[in-house]
Amino acid sequence: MDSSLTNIFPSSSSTIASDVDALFNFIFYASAVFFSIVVGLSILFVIRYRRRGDEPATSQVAHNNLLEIVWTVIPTILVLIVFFWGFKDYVRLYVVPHDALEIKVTAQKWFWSFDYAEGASSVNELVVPVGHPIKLLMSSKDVIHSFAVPQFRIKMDVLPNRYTVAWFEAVDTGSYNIFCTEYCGKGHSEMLGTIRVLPAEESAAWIEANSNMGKGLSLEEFGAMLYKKKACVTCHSIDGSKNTGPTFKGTFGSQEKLKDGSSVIVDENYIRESLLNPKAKVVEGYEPVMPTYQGILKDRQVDALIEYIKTLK
Amino acid sequence: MSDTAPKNYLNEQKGIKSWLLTHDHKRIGLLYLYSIMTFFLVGGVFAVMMRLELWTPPSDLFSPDTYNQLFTLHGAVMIFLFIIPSIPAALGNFVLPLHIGAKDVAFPRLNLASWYIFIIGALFAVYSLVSGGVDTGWTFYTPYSVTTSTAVVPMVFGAFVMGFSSIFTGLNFIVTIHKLRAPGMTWFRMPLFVWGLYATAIIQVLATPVLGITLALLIMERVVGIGIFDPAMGGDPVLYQHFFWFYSHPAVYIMILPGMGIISEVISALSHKKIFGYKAIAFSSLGIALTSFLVWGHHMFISGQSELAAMVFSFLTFFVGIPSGIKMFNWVATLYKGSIDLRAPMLYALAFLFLFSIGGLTGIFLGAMSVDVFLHDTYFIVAHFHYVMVGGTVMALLAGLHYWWPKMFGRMYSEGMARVSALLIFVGFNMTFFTQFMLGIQGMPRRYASYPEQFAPLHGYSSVGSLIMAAGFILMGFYLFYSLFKGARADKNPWGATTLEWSIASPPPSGNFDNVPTIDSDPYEYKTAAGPNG
Amino acid sequence: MSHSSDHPANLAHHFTEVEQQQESAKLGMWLFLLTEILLFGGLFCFYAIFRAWNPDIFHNAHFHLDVVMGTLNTVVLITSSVTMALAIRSLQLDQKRAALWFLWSTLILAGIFLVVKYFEYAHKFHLGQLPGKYYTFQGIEGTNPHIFFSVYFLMTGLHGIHVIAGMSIIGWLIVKTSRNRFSSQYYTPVEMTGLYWHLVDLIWIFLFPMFYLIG
Amino acid sequence: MKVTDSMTAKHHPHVLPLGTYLIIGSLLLALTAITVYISLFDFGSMNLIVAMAVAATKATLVALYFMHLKYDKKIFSIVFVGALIFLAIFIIFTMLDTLRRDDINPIRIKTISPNAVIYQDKPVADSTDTAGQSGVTDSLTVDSAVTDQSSH
Repeated sequence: MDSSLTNIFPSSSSTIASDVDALFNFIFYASAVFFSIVVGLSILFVIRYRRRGDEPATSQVAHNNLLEIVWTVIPTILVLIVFFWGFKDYVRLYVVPHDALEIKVTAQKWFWSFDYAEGASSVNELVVPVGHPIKLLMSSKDVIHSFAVPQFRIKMDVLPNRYTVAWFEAVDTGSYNIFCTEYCGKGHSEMLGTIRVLPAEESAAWIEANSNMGKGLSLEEFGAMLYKKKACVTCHSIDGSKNTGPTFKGTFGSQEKLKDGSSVIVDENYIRESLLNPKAKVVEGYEPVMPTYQGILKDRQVDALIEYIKTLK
Repeated sequence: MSDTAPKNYLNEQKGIKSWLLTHDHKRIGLLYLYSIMTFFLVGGVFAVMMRLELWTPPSDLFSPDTYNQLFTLHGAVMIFLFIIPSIPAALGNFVLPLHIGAKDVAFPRLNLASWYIFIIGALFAVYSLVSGGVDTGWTFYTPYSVTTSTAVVPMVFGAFVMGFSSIFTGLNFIVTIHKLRAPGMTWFRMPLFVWGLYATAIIQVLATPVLGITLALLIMERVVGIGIFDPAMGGDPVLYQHFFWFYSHPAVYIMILPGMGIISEVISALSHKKIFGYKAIAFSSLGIALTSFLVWGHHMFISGQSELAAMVFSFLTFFVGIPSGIKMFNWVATLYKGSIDLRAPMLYALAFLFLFSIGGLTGIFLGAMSVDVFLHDTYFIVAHFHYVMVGGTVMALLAGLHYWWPKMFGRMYSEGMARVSALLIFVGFNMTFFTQFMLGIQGMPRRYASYPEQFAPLHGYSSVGSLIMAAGFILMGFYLFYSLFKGARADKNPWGATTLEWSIASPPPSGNFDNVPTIDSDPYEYKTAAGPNG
Repeated sequence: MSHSSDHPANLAHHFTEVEQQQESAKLGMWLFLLTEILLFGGLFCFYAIFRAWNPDIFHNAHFHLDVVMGTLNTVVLITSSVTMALAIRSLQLDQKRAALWFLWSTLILAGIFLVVKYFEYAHKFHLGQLPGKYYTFQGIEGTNPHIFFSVYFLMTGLHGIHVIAGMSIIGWLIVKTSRNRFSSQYYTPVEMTGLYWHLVDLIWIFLFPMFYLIG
Repeated sequence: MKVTDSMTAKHHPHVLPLGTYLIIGSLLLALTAITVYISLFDFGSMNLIVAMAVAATKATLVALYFMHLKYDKKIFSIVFVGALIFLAIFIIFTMLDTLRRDDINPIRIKTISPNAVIYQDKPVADSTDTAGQSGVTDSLTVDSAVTDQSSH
């Protein structure tokens, strides 16, 4: 790849990335040639044939069959090449290799959750082994989202009530951003995740560790971890500042006024209900936008979050 | 402004009523012109507000909700209230009958009605704006547009109503071109702007009804939950995208084809040379219009549509690119050995050649399926369509506006200020949007209120560029307004052009032609130094 | 505007001859009909896709439409198309009384169509066979039967709106005809309305088998 | 384009004989009877084709005779047929997608929960929510409930 372009491109970290870039470069250089012809000739003609005084044009030639055929046929051939090339790689992008490791991706406003076959699950953090194809079986719980990783050159819309499929094979270890690229509302630009590509053993260890519910941590520590991992942090601050949702600081034990005019004491039950059925009791001044965590959080995780919130005085 | 001027369409009747009830295509054209300029200003203010927010990574100036409404309203206002009616309804209305030697369009009352329908639609859009705004993006994708609590219905209904305005304009133009050409004006003696408007009108009547039913279905989905687009009701959100793009892709050509027509006029007139490849340009307009209906799925390569459909749409997409390329080459060839007059219309036409080349060529990247997967929904797309819409359509609109300004108002504007403003717009535009190509390649997604730190420098340049561009437009507004009152009186043919409108007074009389002209030659017959047709 | 004295009364200033004006009106009307076809086209597409996805509901639900009423309405609408065509023919022959008679027949037949439609709708409303989320009927097996009624009500409803619009235009034509505004020299509005009315008929010709017969 | 010749000349409309209208009208009614009669028999997938063929024949008659396409200038027929062609493009190209989503990944053609939310809290004869993706359904239910409140 040309060095000047490499500086702009994100790293090509999947098996397909360099093929996509190769086509990009082909189009880029072909376009550069055409652009130079059109703009170069225009500038040349404007300088050369600039009107001075009142003299008429020196030629009224109005067609030239050979020229017109040439400038129709050559672009046609070039775009046909581009079409076949692009189509070939597009099919590769969506035909999943047989030995791929399947991970279920669920998108909802405004986070990603990942479920592994082994039972592990995570939010906004996808850990995969390097050098092994990964199949993403994706669906959304609310509106259309889109799963995009620029370094892997992959992108696929995630639809509600329907599965879509994408896959990749990372060639380098490292961390890569996941962007949601289909507009999905208020938290669209916060709907970021990370893919951590680890050596096979480390990845397997992470999955193993993640399957066992924060063993070895106190409930409070586990809750603090979940606060970040399960994306509570996106909407709820712990320093008292107002965000999409109410802050957690000092909330436990306080009395909150609700949208419907009644009020409620924030206790264990209220927090549990807010996690599992968030639209039931919405605090005044906030929109009922929180997704349900029913099915995402296990009992111990709910307890851990409650313990953690209790500590935020 | 008409103290000493002879009787013309501007001064023959006076008073607000004579404007609001006029059947004169020239006055209706001006009504449209004033309307679209107002909405251009509104859309432009939204754009600058967005760029100010994006100057720095966090969402600090506006809340994400406000930002989402800003880009939605910027898109909706610019597309539905500005670009779609801009060239056809404003300039087209004024110029088309003059171009073909007619006294008016075929249905003058329908013409006025379509302006009123446009205004009614615009009022709904404004109502939606003041009653909470819309945050769906101008594409109203389901199911987001079905579930959001913002005022989607009035905005969608406004777009629905404006669709009828567009349909009636298109219908009127087709009939006018078929039936009202002056004696002797054969199809191949029509100026190329007329061909552009004809191709545009075909798209308007064929595609806009589908937008109408799509938006109606969207309203029904919100109100009754009919279950066609909403997955919660058993529908398919991807189907909405098909319905929407069946109109909205051809609509891109509603926006650009008449602009291409203007460029043909301006380049020929200000080079004082016959247009190169007249028939190729005329037929490529029709070709673009018809093939534009076959390619809508290239907006949906990653939407979850079938791979087969994606392949067919990608293949056909490339064939809609070829005619545009042919036009580019023809315009460059027209410059060859011309006598090129670098006044304001020509500057904008040259800016068009430069910017639209980039806009068109970057379209090839997006037509290529695998590359589109990478670039889709990033700033590359944003940059691409701004190069096409602003670099193409708006530059053509400005070229046409400066070209026909003396005919419209009988006054000249300040050439010096026009050049400064053209330079500011050109530089500012490239600075704003070329950086966005680079952002897109780096992976910056569109419609983000805040963004990771790594994108900050390019966003900064882009925001500065937008202010430079805004300065150019403000300057233009100023000198054009000034020229209405103090500008030098214009000749009837300040450019030495050969099409029919330049053979009558500036501004033209109410009935256009005292005697219907008889045409016996091609539209672009310029004198040559080196002998006849050398 | 200076009109020459021999400029016919119904000729607008920007046309040079009657035929040019008439053909313009006709071309404009046909282009309008084209937009109507594509407007309905979105709903035809809706029908085609959901029928292909869920043939079961279209089959099961169509038994709940009344073929007798549908057939009756088809006959009524076709007859009204004939009377409309004959109204134009009568004007072409300067037979004003016959033209009026035929226009009245068309109007009345259109009214009958709507009355039948009203009974059909009322029955479905009563049963809860309503479109979309208001659907409450229990007796149809299959996936999402409410979608069948969504597309049924949308298509027949949009068609019904066109019938109502056509009726008001025909009413206006009756007034104009009785005031001697039309003759064999000038009957463009009647001819245009005729084209529109035949299109309304034509669309029903497709709706009838799509919903009532094959489901 | 002719100029002033016919300006004063009388306009002579093209009048079809009464019989033509009556014959076409009777044909249309007969075809209606035929299509209703045929629908009493089940031809499987041919039902659609037969019914549409009859409807298309009727439509052609209406267009050719009642709408005068047979006698009028060709341009009107071009407009009419053009509308049908673009309508066909719209439907066929959309179906290229909707019917072929399973080409590469078969799972893509199915919806996760086939029935709409309005059926989910009442018994429906054919409620086959097999995918075990109750999470999706739950959340869809909740969201549409929110819509109900906020959009009124």
